Amino acid sequence: MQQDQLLDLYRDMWLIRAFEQALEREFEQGGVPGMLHTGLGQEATQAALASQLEATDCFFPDHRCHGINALAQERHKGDGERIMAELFGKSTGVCSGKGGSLHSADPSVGNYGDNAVEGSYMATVLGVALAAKMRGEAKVACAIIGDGTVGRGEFHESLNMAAIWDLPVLYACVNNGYAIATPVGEGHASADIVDLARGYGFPCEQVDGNDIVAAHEAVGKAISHIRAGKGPYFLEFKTWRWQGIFAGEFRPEAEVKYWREDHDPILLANDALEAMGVSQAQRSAIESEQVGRIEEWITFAKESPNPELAKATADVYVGWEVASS
Amino acid sequence: MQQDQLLDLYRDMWLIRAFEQALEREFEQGGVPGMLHTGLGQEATQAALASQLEATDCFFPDHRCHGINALAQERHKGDGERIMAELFGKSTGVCSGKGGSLHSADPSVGNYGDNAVEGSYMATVLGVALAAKMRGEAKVACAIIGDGTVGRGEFHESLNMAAIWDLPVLYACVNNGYAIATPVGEGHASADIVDLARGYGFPCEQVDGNDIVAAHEAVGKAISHIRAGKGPYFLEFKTWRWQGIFAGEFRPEAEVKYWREDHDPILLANDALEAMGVSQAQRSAIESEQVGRIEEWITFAKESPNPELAKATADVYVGWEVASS
Amino acid sequence: MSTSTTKRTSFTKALNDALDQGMDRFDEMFLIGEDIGEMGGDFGVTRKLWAKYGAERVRDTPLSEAAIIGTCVGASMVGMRPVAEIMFADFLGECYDQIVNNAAKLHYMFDGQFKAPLVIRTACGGGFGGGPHHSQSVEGWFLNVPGIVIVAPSNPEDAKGLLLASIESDDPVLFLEHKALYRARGEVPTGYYTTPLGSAAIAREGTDITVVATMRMVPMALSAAEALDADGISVEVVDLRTIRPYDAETVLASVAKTGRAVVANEAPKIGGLGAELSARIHEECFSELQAPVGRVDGLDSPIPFSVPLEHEILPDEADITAAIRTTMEASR
Amino acid sequence: MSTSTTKRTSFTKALNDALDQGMDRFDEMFLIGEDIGEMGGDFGVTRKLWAKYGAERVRDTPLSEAAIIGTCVGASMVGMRPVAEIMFADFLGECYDQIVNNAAKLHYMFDGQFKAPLVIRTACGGGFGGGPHHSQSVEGWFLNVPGIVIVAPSNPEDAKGLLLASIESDDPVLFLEHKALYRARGEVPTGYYTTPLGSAAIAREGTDITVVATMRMVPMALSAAEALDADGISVEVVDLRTIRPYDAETVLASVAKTGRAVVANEAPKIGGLGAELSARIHEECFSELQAPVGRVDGLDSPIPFSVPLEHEILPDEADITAAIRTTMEASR
Ligand SMILES: Cc1ncc(C[n+]2csc(CCOP(=O)(O)OP(=O)(O)O)c2C)c(N)n1
Ligand SMILES: Cc1ncc(C[n+]2csc(CCOP(=O)(O)OP(=O)(O)O)c2C)c(N)n1
Ligand SMILES: [Mg+2]
Ligand SMILES: [Mg+2]
Repeated sequence: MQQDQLLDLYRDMWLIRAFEQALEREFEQGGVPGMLHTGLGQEATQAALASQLEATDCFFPDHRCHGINALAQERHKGDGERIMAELFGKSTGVCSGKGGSLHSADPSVGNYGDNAVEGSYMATVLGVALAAKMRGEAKVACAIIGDGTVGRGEFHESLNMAAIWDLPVLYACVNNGYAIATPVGEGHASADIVDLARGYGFPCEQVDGNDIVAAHEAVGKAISHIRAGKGPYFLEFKTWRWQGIFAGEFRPEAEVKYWREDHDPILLANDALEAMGVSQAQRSAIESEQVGRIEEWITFAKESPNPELAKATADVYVGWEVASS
Repeated sequence: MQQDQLLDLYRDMWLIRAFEQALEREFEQGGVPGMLHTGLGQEATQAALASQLEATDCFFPDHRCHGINALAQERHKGDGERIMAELFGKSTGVCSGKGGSLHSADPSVGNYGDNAVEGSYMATVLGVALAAKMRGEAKVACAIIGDGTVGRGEFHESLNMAAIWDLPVLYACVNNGYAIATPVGEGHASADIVDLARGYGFPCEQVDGNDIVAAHEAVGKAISHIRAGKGPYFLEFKTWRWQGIFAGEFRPEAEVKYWREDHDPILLANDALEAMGVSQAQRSAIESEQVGRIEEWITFAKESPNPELAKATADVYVGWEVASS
Repeated sequence: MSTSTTKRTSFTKALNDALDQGMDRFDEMFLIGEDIGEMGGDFGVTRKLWAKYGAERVRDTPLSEAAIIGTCVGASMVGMRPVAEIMFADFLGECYDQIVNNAAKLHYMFDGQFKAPLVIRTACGGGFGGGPHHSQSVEGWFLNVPGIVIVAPSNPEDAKGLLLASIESDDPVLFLEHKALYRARGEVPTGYYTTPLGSAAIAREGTDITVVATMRMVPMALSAAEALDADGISVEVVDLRTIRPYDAETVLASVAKTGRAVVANEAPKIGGLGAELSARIHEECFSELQAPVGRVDGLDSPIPFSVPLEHEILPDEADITAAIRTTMEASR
Repeated sequence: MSTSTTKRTSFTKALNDALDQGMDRFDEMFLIGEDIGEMGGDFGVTRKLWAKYGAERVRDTPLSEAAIIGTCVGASMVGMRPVAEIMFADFLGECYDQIVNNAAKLHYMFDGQFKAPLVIRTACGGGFGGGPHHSQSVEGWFLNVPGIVIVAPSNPEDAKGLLLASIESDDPVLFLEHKALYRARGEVPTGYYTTPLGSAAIAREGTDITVVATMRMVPMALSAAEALDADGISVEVVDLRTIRPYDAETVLASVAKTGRAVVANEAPKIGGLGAELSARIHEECFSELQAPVGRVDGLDSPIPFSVPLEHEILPDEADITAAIRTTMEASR
């Protein structure tokens, strides 16, 4: 990978990290309503996807994809702060605060929205892909699913249908080792999700989701395959999430140390950049730049107004008004 | 296989054939309400299963399993005619006529009932198996599913859960080549269902479902495996159903000829018996005996009374009465 | 409704015509479901469309109800107009999440950025010995779900017009086809026309009592009304046609006129459509009402296989007649 | 209820005690759900039970809602008493078929040969910014389904007694736990006791008007009643406790006494529980009623993430108070 490209991805990863860390802080201070799941630790996987999906593609983010959502917004429209505002439930958010963390969408940047019934979009993605195929568009339709979400029956229905119809679907499985507190190997017949996907007969690949270079390359390969009209592709990213459960950290110390210290995606990229001769100062500048930008987004979100109350019953139906009392 | 055993199975297969043929006739004459799906052509698979599942085991029959249901009833309680009566909706039926073709059950012979939402019992079977495991019973819990039914998401949820919990489940997939009129290879990523099942890591095997010797042996092997506490087993029986669709026969002539003439399970068994020296007369006697018995069952069913009207609202709840008007 | 020529047509063929004319008119429309292609569907509603429009637009699927509806949702998010067939309404449980949490909510939760202009056609209702999993009336499963439109025709002309209106609708539509009506015949305009969603029809005018009915209960109510005419009871029959959002205006105007009402619906009574209509009528016509609103529904039970038992469970013309008489007699 | 000593206990802990005492008493009982084991469940209701009863009887599962309920159905068919946790009620769409077509029907369709003594516990309701998929009131999804029991406690004492009664019940129970009530505290008997299913409670006596409420609407109704006392309006509050089959007798007796009623339920109005109760009350208390039954419900909308918008959608004490006043004023 060229230095420029790696620097871009490094910048993207820092955007995610800064976003999620600031968000966690604000959440703890009570400014962010509802629940919060962060993508901390998964920045490389997210940046690899976000940097290669075009605005005309489609992705269904999962509950940890604030980072992907923000990057897509930033890259295609320059308004990543609207993802932050959505998380604060504000009128300036991408869904005017009606969706929140679990339902942020903006189709103009390819973001088709999370569905907090995790994994239901494994079925939905088929329709976007089918429409693209029927219309002869070279669109990639991507479903981002956690390892735990693979437990859903829709996994089978979706992979099977994508296979028989040769649909342009990219399954991006983010295997961070756990579903809440359940280890992937206890929840599934195999800790390697690709083992469950192989039977459908399309390419399945595992990649180190914390190695931005490897992850980026794998995504590129998968997207080329799909755009060439060769049908679905399954990618499993091995990664790890920093966030524990509400009770705190539940994973073995050595495991925590490995992932947070020895195999942190940003530190790994940092090392790679250093090896390429990018100076510490330059790297730090990227970090500060992104941290600073995110603080502006936080301010923007906080200062934005709540949606007008009339919004509450708007858009229940297209063809009917719903009474507001 | 010993001659005696093959003769028993031959008798079983004839019971199914006679049952279904008489039933088809009665259905056409308007005496059987609702819909009808027959197991004609699948007698070897059905006999192989029915002859080896004990009354203390459990099976969930599918919509073509009148034959299995009747054999189980006959073998364990000697009252196969109650399956026929159920199909006529009569009070003497195993469910007093409340279940019919698609919901005949009698747990005392191991028949846990079809669920006409095809495949939902792929989930239900887990519970019976889990209970057996928790109680230390050597029960086999068997789900009989068509190839088409494999499309259901529950296929994945069930196989995955059976695998992680090492449950005593026998998946008996009756691959008769079609779901209604959809060829198995068009409905699924693979025409060989075992390809979809292998990822879960327990034994999967394909067998000629029209070869009673092979089918019987495969079932025996699977049951031994399960009874030995070694966890789930997946069997795919390659077979073919005689019944077309409501519009009639839709499959290529050569295919029809192959399955109905060259590879009919009863003719195959007939040949095997002949090779063992069983006379034509002896074989014909079995046929007439079973045909005769089934005609008695038909008479029994026809002459049985309808359920009393008070049954209509009985047993909605265990703990409450439901008003009958 | 159009002024085109009409033709005597079955309910099934009227639906088939609607699909045909819709497919012809809307490039974004496609059909999807189990064996709807060459076979033409379990009830023949899609017959010949595969041959005419091809396997891409008349798309057979495996038994994957969640994926079928998921596919419709996704396709409709990008502007397609999918029409799914779920063979029996009883199987909607398999795709309940996709309908309730996805189709019904996405226009709202994503702040109007997506629409879900999909139609889910499905065969519902009992009366043919189909047993507990092939006979249910499922409108009650979706009645409390904002965002979904529920359409329920009672005759061939409406079936066609309402289906075309459903295809045109930008909201997700659950389109209920009562199995006992498939063979009903009537005059149906041959051209393209739509019958407005959310609008009830006065199927018969009357002055003494209003019967609000859906699907198969409409012909039963009409027949009951004819018979009661001889006894000097003048029955107005309102065919609700759209169950959600329903046409309260027409219903309430009729009851305001007659001062009495019976609601007739095939599903079990408790928590059913009859409850909603009864509550609404009582709320809004409290002072006009001369007797409490009568409810005619199925008994609170699954539907048994045995035909005589099924007959016990499901409401019929005699039940409607009895409810009308009771309501007339109870009037203050 | 037992006469044992009581202790001030949270709703969550009362449920936890019920599960603990049930597990202790019934060998056939087991718990199943996502992260209910070592973690103790998303809301902590199963806390410490994994340590006490082991992983066999307190069983973690993957995200496979259909398989979770399927497992419960199968296990209950052979006499086990499974208690499932579906983390959020919104996810019941995933296992709707198993509940409606399997659990609710099997006792009936197999002619009494099987029972389904299972309990599905689930966290429902809004008010915490959970957004459209973590805030729904789902009783309306199941109200029209014969064979299912729906239980909905409003306070810690009932929560424990009703959960133990649900575990003892031979019918399948959908047990609704309103998230906003988890932290509610109250005196709870420490021993084993059951609170009967199908039986409403008079939460407060009054003479002018009856408010029938469920779950979180009960404390709101009580608070409204207290405030209205000052204005000389005496409000009787009926806590329905079991939503299906519901205790019509208690409800109707109360309304017969007061002559006025308001029904309060958090779910959307159309086709909701309020409709059923309103219809029933009108039918049976027609001549006693001095005004139409008031309905207090959520607006006909999904639930938005934004807290102020959510507040617009969900009913609250002020809405109950307003409905009581309107009903009082409308009285003839
Ligand atoms: C259908 C469904 N079941 C359960 C949940 C509750 N839930 C939210 S996230 C989660 C764990 C998901 O695990 P995984 O897919 O591995 O994602 P991760 O949080 O590890 O990134 C669960 C059980 C849900 N949202 N949807
Ligand atoms: C969930 C569900 N979807 C659809 C149907 C309607 N249906 C009944 S049988 C059948 C085909 C099943 O095919 P297969 O499993 O291969 O069984 P076969 O009839 O070939 O033996 C279908 C689609 C059903 N009963 N349940
Ligand atoms: Mg995970
Ligand atoms: Mg088949």
